[in-house]
Amino acid sequence: MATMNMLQAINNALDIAMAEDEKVICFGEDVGIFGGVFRATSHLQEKYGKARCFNTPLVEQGIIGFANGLAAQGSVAVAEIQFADYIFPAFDQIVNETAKFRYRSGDLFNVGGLTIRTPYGGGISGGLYHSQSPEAYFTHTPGLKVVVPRNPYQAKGLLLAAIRDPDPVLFLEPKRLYRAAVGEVPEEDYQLPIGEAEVIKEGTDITLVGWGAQMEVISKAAELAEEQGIACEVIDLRSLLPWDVDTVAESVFKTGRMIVSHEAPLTGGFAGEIAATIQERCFLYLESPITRVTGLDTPFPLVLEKEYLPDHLKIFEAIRESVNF
Amino acid sequence: MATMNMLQAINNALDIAMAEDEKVICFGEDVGIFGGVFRATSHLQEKYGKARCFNTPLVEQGIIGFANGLAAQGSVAVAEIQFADYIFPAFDQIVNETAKFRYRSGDLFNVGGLTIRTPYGGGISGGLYHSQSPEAYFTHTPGLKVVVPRNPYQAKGLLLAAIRDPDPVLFLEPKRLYRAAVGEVPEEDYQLPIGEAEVIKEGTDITLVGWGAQMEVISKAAELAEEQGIACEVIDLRSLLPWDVDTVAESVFKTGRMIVSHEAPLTGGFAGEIAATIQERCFLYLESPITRVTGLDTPFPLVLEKEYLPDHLKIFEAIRESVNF
Amino acid sequence: MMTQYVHQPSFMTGDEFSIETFCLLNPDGELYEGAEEPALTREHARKLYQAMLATRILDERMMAAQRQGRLSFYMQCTGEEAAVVGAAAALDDADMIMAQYREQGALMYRGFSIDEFMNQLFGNELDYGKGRQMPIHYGSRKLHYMTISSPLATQIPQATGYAYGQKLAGEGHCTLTFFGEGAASEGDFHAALNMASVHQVPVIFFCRNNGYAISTPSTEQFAADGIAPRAFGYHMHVIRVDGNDALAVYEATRQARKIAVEQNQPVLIEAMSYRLAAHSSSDDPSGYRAKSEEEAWRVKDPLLRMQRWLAKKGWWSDEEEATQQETLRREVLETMKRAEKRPPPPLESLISDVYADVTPALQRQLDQLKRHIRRYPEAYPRGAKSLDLTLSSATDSQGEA
Amino acid sequence: MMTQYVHQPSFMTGDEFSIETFCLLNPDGELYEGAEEPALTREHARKLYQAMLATRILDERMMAAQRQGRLSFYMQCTGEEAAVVGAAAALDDADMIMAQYREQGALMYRGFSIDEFMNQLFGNELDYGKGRQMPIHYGSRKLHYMTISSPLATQIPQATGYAYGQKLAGEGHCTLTFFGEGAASEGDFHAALNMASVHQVPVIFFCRNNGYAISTPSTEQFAADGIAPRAFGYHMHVIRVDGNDALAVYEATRQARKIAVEQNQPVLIEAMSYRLAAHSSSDDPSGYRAKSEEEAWRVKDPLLRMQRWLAKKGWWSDEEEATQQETLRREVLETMKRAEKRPPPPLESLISDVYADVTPALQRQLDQLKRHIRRYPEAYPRGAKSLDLTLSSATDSQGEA
Ligand SMILES: Cc1ncc(C[n+]2csc(CCOP(=O)(O)OP(=O)(O)O)c2C)c(N)n1
Ligand SMILES: Cc1ncc(C[n+]2csc(CCOP(=O)(O)OP(=O)(O)O)c2C)c(N)n1
Ligand SMILES: [Mg+2]
Ligand SMILES: [Mg+2]
Repeated sequence: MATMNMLQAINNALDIAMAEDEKVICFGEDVGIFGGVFRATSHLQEKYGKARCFNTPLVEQGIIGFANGLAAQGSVAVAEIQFADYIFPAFDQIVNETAKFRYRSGDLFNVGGLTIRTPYGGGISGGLYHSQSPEAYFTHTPGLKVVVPRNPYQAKGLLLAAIRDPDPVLFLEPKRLYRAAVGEVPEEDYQLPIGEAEVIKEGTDITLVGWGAQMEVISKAAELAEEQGIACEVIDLRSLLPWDVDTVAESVFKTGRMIVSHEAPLTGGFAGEIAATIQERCFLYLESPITRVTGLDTPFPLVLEKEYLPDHLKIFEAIRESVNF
Repeated sequence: MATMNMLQAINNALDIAMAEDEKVICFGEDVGIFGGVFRATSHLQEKYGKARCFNTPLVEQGIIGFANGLAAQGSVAVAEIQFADYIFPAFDQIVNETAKFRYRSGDLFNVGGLTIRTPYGGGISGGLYHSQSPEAYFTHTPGLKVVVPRNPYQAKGLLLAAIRDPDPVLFLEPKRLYRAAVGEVPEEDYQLPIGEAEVIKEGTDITLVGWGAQMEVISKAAELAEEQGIACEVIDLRSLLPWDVDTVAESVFKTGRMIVSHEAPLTGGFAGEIAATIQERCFLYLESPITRVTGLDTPFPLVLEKEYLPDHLKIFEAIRESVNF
Repeated sequence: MMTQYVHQPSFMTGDEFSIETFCLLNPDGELYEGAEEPALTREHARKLYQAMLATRILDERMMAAQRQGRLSFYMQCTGEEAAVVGAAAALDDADMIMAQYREQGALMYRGFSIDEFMNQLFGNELDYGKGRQMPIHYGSRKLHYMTISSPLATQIPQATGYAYGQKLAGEGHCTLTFFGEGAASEGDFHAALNMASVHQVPVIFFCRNNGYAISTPSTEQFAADGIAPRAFGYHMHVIRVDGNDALAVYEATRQARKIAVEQNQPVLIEAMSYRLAAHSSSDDPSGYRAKSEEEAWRVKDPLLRMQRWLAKKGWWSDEEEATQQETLRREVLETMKRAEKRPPPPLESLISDVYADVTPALQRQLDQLKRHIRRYPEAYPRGAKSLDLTLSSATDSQGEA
Repeated sequence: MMTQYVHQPSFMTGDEFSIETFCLLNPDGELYEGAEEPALTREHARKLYQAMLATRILDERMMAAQRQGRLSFYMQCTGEEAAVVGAAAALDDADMIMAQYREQGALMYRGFSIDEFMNQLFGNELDYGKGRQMPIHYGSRKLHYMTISSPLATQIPQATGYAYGQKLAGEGHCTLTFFGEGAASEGDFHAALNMASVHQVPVIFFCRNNGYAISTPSTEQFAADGIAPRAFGYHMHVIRVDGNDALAVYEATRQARKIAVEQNQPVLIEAMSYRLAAHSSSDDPSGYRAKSEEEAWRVKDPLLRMQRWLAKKGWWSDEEEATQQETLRREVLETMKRAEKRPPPPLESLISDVYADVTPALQRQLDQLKRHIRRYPEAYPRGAKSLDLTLSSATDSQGEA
């Protein structure tokens, strides 16, 4: 065990993956000698050479196009998009190509070796273009897997699983926690399962669901509720596509109430999918409407970021309303 | 009144808009002399000249980038994307630029003059890349409006409204109906409201919600249900962003049951948003879970398209299940 | 590169230099003066021509079949057979080809059988693509031919990535990617060429400049003298070649491959040709171009040119031509009959290959669909067949459980 | 263009020609031999230099303020003032400028006041952008300066579209878009230049080639001799200019504008310069480049060169320099103090401008937020202030209704 922040855990996972398999190749804007603007790829070029860890030109559609081809060839491509806000120029390569590669070729070819890492989320005074949580744009895309870790331990185990997964994975890193989240992380190789949610706190009164950086906020809200005698069950989805309906449904069968929270805008956000699925699965068990606590239906703001974000107080209020429904 | 198919109605709307306002400019791949691969822009170049109706090079990101700039300048840009499946290279220009132009500049600049027209949907043996219904990728994007007509009359009135709307509009045209849908259309100028759903059939037992080409399928299912004595209320959303929650909720207050249907895959589709919103608004009125009848969570198939599509029989079965819940 | 300093402002436009077109055979199939014949064996040259011929005949027959309503859609390579087959013939058979959609000639050259073509065109149970893509979206793993994808230009940066992997693998292979002059307008084109030159990737970018992108003439696609001068923006080797001259295409590609594989450098080839047929079976060119223009190009038919050259060498005869044509036509027709009768891919193919393993959620969706089809087999003849349901049997009538 | 036919294959790479760099002033501020002074009046030349100087000083002060924690983020134009101000000075003030983010000098030249800069930097209630974007995302409708957008290169095809509209409007205006050599790798760059040349659009593409994109040196950004040779791919007028020579930039842009406006033709300008400072306040260049490299460029400081030329003309003096610097520093500091004390934009600005009119759904979201803030004013000091809530007052403690 070692104490690591999330960046170190990610760096460590990449290091292990590259050391183990020379087919693993990391690239993206500024990931070479500089180690990435957040330093997630620090020292990898030094250790594994320029051929396996390198800067690309500044072109996201090219990075993912290149990555798709590289993965189709049989390499294990780990591409970094500098900020999730800048993933959209690569949207066509991801949604029309990455996601459909295996299916359209009848499994003659696949890009299962591809992992796309990208930092997402707000809370860093980043404004419109350094704060977005674009997960819902990808969870509507069969063929992709979408994974989001909440802390350093999860980040390392899930990233190693993503890199070795036989399907392409979009790995969203909560950048607000890059340095803020610190924890014990095994130094050796380990993997955490993709597709399985984790119940991180058990409770009987209400189910709280989220992922990534939002788990911290949700846990804080759960503590506030606890003080009021409300026992919350807290679930980290970890994997949004596919997502673990069973674990969430089991919880709601027990609690009869659910709140889902994410930073992205309400309309069309992934909380809608979860609410729609659970109201169907758990219809007769629901004691109050499923509530979504999310960002507003606006672009991400800057100065009024605090007001915009679905923080612990907003979730706590939603819990109270749900329980008092 | 004249009898028109949907293409003629669209062409007629463009003609009226261009005749009325010389700032209206139509462009896209093959829209010039050829009039577009579906002929929606037939004769416009002839009538209004090459400067106002022209072919662009084959580059969707360029088409929308150009359109954003043109609209910012004060022109009324009507850009065609040849198939909705090919809109993704322009995703960044639409999601990061079009949608956020006014907000980020504090209304110093806006691209409200922009309308993006594009044919979407299946049922034409088009396979993965000529069948997609990408609406949910855009309904998660505040700043955009998303409109889908279901017949020629709607197409003309909504397109004229979209072109003149002060906000950028993504206008999705159900290409399966381009020639198949024929109806009476006023020859003169008229507009239909954006943001308002239309109750196209009243009923008391269950609410059926959809948009675009799916309305035909839904109406057929409603007829089957009628034969079994089930009175369906059928609602065409027409506008997905913003969408008319009040009209849908009013209906569900009355019927206590709802089915939403779209061709796009289930997970992350717009039906999820509708279900999530309505279960919250109408919680105490719901007599059975809200059901979604949609495409499978796969890319769009070809040979087994009939099996994939949410047709009238699948909707009819869902109605029965809902009513018998 | 050291730049020179000047003190009078002057603008360049590209008119300062010109890019020539390399050709070896004139339309009569004779070598131009000063031209050198590439070192092609009789066998190789015949194989090249035969693939061109087979492509032409396949295209003619299948377009006719499409018109008869036997096929939903088709696209011809007609007029561009020299460009695509000539290029394929200059590669190692294990080099990867990543094509756009109009390059069935390259696949034919590599030995994709008429059966294999037909299975894809009819999307039957033997189609490698499991009936998921429209006709002409071929692919073959064993022939190193990447499955075609409709979104234009996406394969170009993918080719750069693929070739980068080949370079690291160190087995001396390269990737050749075909694309049209229209597709070269996409952002992916720029990304691909720039990344290839920066990362020194053994990839050949082969542009078929056939004058049109559907209805859009190349004059409305770009303002420059073709695609070739774009190479200068990447300091990339470039050659322009007469795309109707199979020998010149072969030789240009052979040399390009040497540069790619031996120097780890990308190369751009622009083959000048003409799309003699309609864009696809859905298109009618009379709306946007003159018949006379088509006629002018028809006399430059790449097949005739190659055939004449072969005949002059004594490597091909009129009789052989006649028998081959006859045999090919028959084979196409017979194979087509077989292929169209084959059953469609099984219902399970709806959900397989979305992921490496079928997810439980997808399995549930399929199970539900199966239950539904069992209820209404007449409405889903293909699904019902796959489930072995007898269609005439007593099934639920609509609305009864 | 008629192509020539050749019968020997030969590959070009761009080495066949060279693109020269236009410059007028040497580092000592003297005209090179044979160089002609542009027709700049004393007023105009002083205005140009003063904008460069003001930009330098604003940048120094604000970077210092950022280091003191008064500002969240900052980006300097340092080293590139000649390029951006020189270009702006050659335009008509009503021409549109669509910049990347490092071109505050152009805005300074057009008369954006220090107050206006500060209001944006601090995102206060007077910021035109209503506190929504990070510092340096300026915009001004009255000065025809498009609000900056962070996603790189998106403004380039937008500039093509904007200028197309200007051409139709027929008022003789053009658009100039600035971008870095890094941003020029994006697909949008290719789209923009190609569309501009095909549609004959009066747009000037102004590339600031400053050697780096964050840590990525231009050698890892492209393999060619800079950005300029890309113009040949579009048959576009192109000129390369010494970006540290304000006079040369001015003259090149002036002539480019003539081509754009009089011939309706796009022009590409590549200004060779160097990013003397860090990429932004979040960056530390010592991780990727040598101090010595920076030093070598520091001696080519564009301000010095321009100042020396002005001094030689008798249009500027050391005393003026000293007073101006002093005045500017004071103005920046005083204005900053005012700006940082101003309240933030009102809570309503969270939902306005998403659409032309606030939608009922957004109004409901805001109303709900207001109720929430009233419950917990301490947790949202800005929102509470906007709602005129007294923070110290008796508010609900957590969790009590
Ligand atoms: C991204 C994308 N945009 C548009 C289309 C529709 N489309 C299919 S083929 C074609 C023209 C392609 O022209 P070119 O690249 O010159 O190839 P050619 O057909 O001439 O061989 C277009 C616009 C597409 N398939 N993909
Ligand atoms: C689409 C996109 N990708 C990545 C970034 C992150 N980013 C901001 S500035 C920058 C480097 C830009 O370099 P260049 O264009 O040369 O401009 P310079 O900073 O040198 O002026 C990068 C990668 C971004 N803003 N947008
Ligand atoms: Mg073409
Ligand atoms: Mg730069």
